[in-house]
Amino acid sequence: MVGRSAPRLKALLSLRGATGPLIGLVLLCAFLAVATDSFFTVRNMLNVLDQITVLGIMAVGMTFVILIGGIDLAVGSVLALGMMVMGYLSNYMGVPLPLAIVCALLVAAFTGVVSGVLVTGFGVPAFVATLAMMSMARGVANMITDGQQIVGFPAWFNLMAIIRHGGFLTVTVGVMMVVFLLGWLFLRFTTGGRSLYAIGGNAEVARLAGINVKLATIGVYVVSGLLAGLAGVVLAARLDSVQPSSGFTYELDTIAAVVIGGTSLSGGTGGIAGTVVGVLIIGVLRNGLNLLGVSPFTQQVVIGVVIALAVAAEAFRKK
Amino acid sequence: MVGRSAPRLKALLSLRGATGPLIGLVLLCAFLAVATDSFFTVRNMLNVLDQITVLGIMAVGMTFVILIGGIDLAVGSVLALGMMVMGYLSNYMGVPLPLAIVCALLVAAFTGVVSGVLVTGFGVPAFVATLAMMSMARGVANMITDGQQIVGFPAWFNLMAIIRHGGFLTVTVGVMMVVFLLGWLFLRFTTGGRSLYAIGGNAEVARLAGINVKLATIGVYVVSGLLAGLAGVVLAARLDSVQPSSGFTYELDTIAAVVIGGTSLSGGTGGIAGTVVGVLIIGVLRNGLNLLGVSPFTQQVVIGVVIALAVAAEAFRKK
Amino acid sequence: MTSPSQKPILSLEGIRKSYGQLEVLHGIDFDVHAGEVVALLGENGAGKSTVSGIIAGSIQATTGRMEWLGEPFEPASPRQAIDAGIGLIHQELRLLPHLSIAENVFVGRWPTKNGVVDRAKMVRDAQEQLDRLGLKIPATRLVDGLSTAAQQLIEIAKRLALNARLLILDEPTSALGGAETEKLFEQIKRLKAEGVGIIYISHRLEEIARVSDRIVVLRDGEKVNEFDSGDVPVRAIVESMVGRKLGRMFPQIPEPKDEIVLEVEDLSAPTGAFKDVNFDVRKGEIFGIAGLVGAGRTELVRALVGADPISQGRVRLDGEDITPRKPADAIRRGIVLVPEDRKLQGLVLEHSLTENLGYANKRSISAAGIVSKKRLIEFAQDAIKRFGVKGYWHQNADELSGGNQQKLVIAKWLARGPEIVVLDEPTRGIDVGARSSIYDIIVELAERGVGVIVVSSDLEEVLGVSNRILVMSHGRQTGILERNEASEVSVMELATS
Amino acid sequence: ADEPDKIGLAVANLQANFFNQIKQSVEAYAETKGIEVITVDAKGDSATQVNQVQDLLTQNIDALIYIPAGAAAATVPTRLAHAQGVPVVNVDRNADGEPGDTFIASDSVKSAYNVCKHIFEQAGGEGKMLIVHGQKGTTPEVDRAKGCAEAREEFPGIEVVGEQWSQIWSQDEGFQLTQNMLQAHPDTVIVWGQADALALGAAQAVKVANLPQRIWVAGFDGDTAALEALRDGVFDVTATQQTQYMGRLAVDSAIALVKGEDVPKEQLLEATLTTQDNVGPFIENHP
Ligand SMILES: Nc1ncnc2c1ncn2[C@@H]1O[C@H](COP(=O)(O)OP(=O)(O)OP(=O)(O)O)[C@@H](O)[C@H]1O
Ligand SMILES: Nc1ncnc2c1ncn2[C@@H]1O[C@H](COP(=O)(O)OP(=O)(O)OP(=O)(O)O)[C@@H](O)[C@H]1O
Ligand SMILES: [Mg+2]
Ligand SMILES: [Mg+2]
Repeated sequence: MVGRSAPRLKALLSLRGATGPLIGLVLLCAFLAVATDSFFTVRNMLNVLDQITVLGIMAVGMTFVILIGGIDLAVGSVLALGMMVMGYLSNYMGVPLPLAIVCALLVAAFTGVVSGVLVTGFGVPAFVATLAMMSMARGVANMITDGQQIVGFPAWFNLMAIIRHGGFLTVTVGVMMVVFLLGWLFLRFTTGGRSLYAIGGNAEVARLAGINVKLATIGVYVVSGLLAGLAGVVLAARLDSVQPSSGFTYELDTIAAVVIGGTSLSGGTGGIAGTVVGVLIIGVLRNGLNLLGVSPFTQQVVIGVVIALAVAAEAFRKK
Repeated sequence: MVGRSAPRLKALLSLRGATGPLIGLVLLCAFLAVATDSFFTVRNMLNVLDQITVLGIMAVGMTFVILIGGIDLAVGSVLALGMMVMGYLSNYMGVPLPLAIVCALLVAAFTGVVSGVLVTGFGVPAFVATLAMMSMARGVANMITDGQQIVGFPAWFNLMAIIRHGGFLTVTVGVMMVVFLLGWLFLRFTTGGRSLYAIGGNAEVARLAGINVKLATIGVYVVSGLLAGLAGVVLAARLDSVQPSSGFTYELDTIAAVVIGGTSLSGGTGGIAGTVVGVLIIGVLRNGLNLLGVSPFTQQVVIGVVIALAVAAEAFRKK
Repeated sequence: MTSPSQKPILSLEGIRKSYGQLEVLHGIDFDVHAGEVVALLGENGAGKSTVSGIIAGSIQATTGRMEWLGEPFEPASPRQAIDAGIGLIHQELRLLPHLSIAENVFVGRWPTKNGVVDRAKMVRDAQEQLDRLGLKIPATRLVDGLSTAAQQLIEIAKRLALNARLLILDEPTSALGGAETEKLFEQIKRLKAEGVGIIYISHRLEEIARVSDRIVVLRDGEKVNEFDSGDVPVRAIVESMVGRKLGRMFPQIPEPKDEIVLEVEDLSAPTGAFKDVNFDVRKGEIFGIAGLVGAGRTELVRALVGADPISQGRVRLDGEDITPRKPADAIRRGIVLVPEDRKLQGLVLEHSLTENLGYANKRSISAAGIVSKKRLIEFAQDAIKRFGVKGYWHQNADELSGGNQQKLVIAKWLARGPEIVVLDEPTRGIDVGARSSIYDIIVELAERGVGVIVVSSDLEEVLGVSNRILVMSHGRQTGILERNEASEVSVMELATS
Repeated sequence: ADEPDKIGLAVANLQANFFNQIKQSVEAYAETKGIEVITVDAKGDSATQVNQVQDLLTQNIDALIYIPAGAAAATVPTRLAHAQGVPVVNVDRNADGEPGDTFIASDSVKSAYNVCKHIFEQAGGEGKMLIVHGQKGTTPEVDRAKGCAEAREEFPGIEVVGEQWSQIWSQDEGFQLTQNMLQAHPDTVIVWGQADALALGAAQAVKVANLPQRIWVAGFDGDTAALEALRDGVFDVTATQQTQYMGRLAVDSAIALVKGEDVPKEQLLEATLTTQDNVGPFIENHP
């Protein structure tokens, strides 16, 4: 097993832009393993995995968006919209929960269509289009129940986030890993994925090379919306409730994870492997600071310093 | 007066990229004037001016940052840091308030030095550098009083935000107008201002043309920090108190105002006139929706729609 | 002219430059005197731009000495060089699209009055420079949307306005037509008379005899020859550049087949950049398109491949209407364009050669949408070798010299095995050796029955390779000349009518 | 069982003075008892809070003091703690699905009723009223609105002419919302901000508006800075929640639960109606 996976691992690690952050992650883990008793335990590692599911799933969609040189500020709100649609359909309308989940994903994907069309068809900069969508999706999410939370889902729903199959893998973590894997395969091994790099590198060159830039752009926002919706469902399972205020300012966390992972905001470079590193850095950092018992305000300062260091290290390494 | 200011007004209005939003602003005002009794009164106009002071001051610094192709996510936190430094020095350390204000501004400017050096010296992308600074500044602001607010400033301080000199101009609004004017003059008429356009257009071209890009970049973040600190002082005067939670998510509002005003996030185009329009759109929109008694959730949807429309209109006009 | 006893204004001694392990300049020495034009020649990648960059402060030499006006000189930034009186016209266009022409001309050195930018003076002075170069565009216009040639002229105006004592022109004429080139030479003459020293870099060797007083030839980062007169036979220059004897520049042009592959009927652009264009291209024909700068040739060929909209007219391939709406339509039918601006339209500069080659050749590197890394790399290595690109598959495109970037773009499109190839200024910035190899490629394509359309501002080139030549003027087609009736005079007549 | 030596404290949002005071009280009081407190701040996000509670449990805390974040109390943190046999003291909010072993809170409905009743009486039992609500749909917003509505039933002369909701309970919002509502209704005589920050903002807006009539401003919570403002006459009345006592009670309850002693399911405290007359002692010593 180890032998076979080594080249793939190497390919993962060699991904441009993520080496510095990866070193940062390793150092961080090493430090925490020494400084705390509880960090380097199976149980805590599994906790960390649990804790990054929502961020991880959204970060994959965000990676696509940022790769083509765009940005998606709406993910936090779309997450809330998705979970509210799911909760409303299942608990107020009596729709079976699986079907309600599908509808929630469709609604979330639809927000991506709107953002994408605003960007490609109306020439609205991605920042503004998704900022507008952020406000709209949050408003609609709130209107569904007039700001109230919804509780009372079937027991199996919450259990998806709790039961660790085979002793370690909850369904929600499994979903995240599948999303990581699919995203990685897509970017590395399909022409569609390569097209995103071309678009991000130079949209005009991509267009002249016969790539349908508009369609790809809309597609990318749809995927980002869809994954935000999926993250909403996962979060609902974790919390066993849905509330329209969920996901507030998650867009910044998500973008930060992607950028820390070496995907450039100007588009064209980066990838999922880096994003996984970025997500882990944020997850481990938060977890570790809690385990160290660092006071909340000091945590903010430390998080800022570590983020700056991780990215500066990569920039230095390149020189 | 009217005759003399006409050409300047024209120059302002003809500013590239802001025409669409300006039309949007006029339509918005026209609609509100018809739909409510109270919107189009001198007094409400003065209220709107009061309400946009903080956003307006920060938006000028943000315009500079975005013009060179950067971004500053730290402004909201730096605002809080600035006001806490001021409050702490004046009410805990007995420093006279004017001196405390100067110190607050220096600290705020210093955060800009840090962000700027991270960007230019360490090659950290602006998004990450200022995100890190956002977290650090918020943490430090909180640590100063362990999260508590500070009240009890001299009476004149609050009066700066209240007394309307000449029947209409509070000191705080005056400060904002001076900042607008200086920012506008700087960008349009000085070599320093023109350099920012060159850097945003293409940093390498600017460098080859002999512009000190690094210094200018640091300078821009310093100004943005400084103005965020000034906005903090103004907010403290308005609220007659300071608290470390102030300015939360203001960075998004500020960036939105600048971008709605036609300054491109990729740098190189835009200006203060557009930013003023953007700030007014946001200010009038919020004021108007409250006057109309629109429920908060519907407000979110409406704000999103209006932002998208204002910017899409500009994009369409260009075609 | 120059007297040898006079001290040089600039002298280089043992200039070396390395990028990591790789040394690209191995000790360059030469002098430039006041009022003298030194031609700096060499193949693509020989190191000409690197030397210029070092003199102009945008690149720092690893070792070596420079003297400027008798003083040791080691500019750490472009500013220092500019302040010292050295101006560089870059090989690549570097203008700020969102600013006015005037502002581009004076960027970094805005004229001021009372500490305030003097816009009126700026526009006046810029307009004066434009007039000198014969560019009839108001200086207040934005650069965005101007043609490559116009942009190159602005780039030149930018440096002429410097009032420098030494001017480096790195391929100033690569996008210019004959008339514009003449205007430039007039300016060079004027500057020489004013005692300005000039370093002139070009791959158009026929220009060299006309402007230069001295020739310095580089090969692979070394100075291999220096001629003390500009009047050296082109053949001699070329041979010292490439280090071997060279055959004819233009190969034998094959006769096209009778079968018509491409028909263009009444084609017009919504912008009016071209109107009612009619022509057809036969199998194996090399079809030239000539005209003055701004004649609308680029717009025409871009429309032909679906890159720009068409308002009216039809394009037929093998008799079938295929009027393209988007680039993919044309590419699918085997019509490809090598665009005129390699940086903005041809390459993703921050990506590797391999990636760049892959973007236009999905079919060759993937099956059912799945990319095979191995096939991708093999494909790229093969294309790099076949088209003589000097570079490695894993290098980024922006590490290549300008000429090699151009070859990479050509390689990217030809590797598909297209049916119709459109080349817009295919040899812009390409050295003589490489140029003749591109002509060989063109001829080889024609021999295989591919229809080739060549747009060029280089008259000699269009005349040299084309079976027939379409001439355009102000967006209209003014005539189609057969090979035997085409000459510089007949083409220019139509181009200016 | 033994005395606990490590307690986890999961705070909803330290930016809110109310929570911050409880946190400080818990930490200070626990220290006197020789108990270590590990504090985490969810910054208002319930998902973050679930993560943090997981991390607290990893550190083998003996008891959890849980101040739920988000619009309403989430069940999961309590469930997680119970799964590990850790007793939970819910403060301020409680989840129906998985209640804490004890629940400590102010009686919001009753206290809001008292505040409104007082201000209605002050205003002479009639006039126009503005309400600046907290974040719409959250438990405190709903309860406080409910309490005031009960008081309004007794005062038919009071007419609510404007209602707006804040997003993050901030002073700035209180200012802006009130300013705009006063613009639409300049003959208002009562403004109620559902939290002191909102009330302070509202008072500032009233000051700026410079209207001829006396406008009464009420708040809620009894934040430390707000009490000083109350003393200085910036606004008129608030309900002081017994944050210090809540903190101490929470620690004591946690100790008792760990020891296996009986603790009541609910420990509701009255928030004290506070005006300029009785504010003095509260500033010296917050209850
Ligand atoms: N940043 C870089 N990293 C590595 N190699 C470089 C870099 N820049 C240039 N080179 C190499 O240096 C050599 C000289 O390049 P230069 O651009 O000076 O050539 P040139 O003579 O101007 O060619 P051309 O005629 O094509 O413009 C080339 O082999 C090029 O690949
Ligand atoms: N020197 C110039 N003076 C005025 N307009 C110009 C000039 N150069 C380009 N233009 C503008 O560009 C348009 C057409 O440019 P286009 O690039 O299609 O021409 P072209 O024939 O391909 O020439 P080239 O590619 O050599 O610039 C013209 O209609 C004109 O508006
Ligand atoms: Mg070169
Ligand atoms: Mg052309």
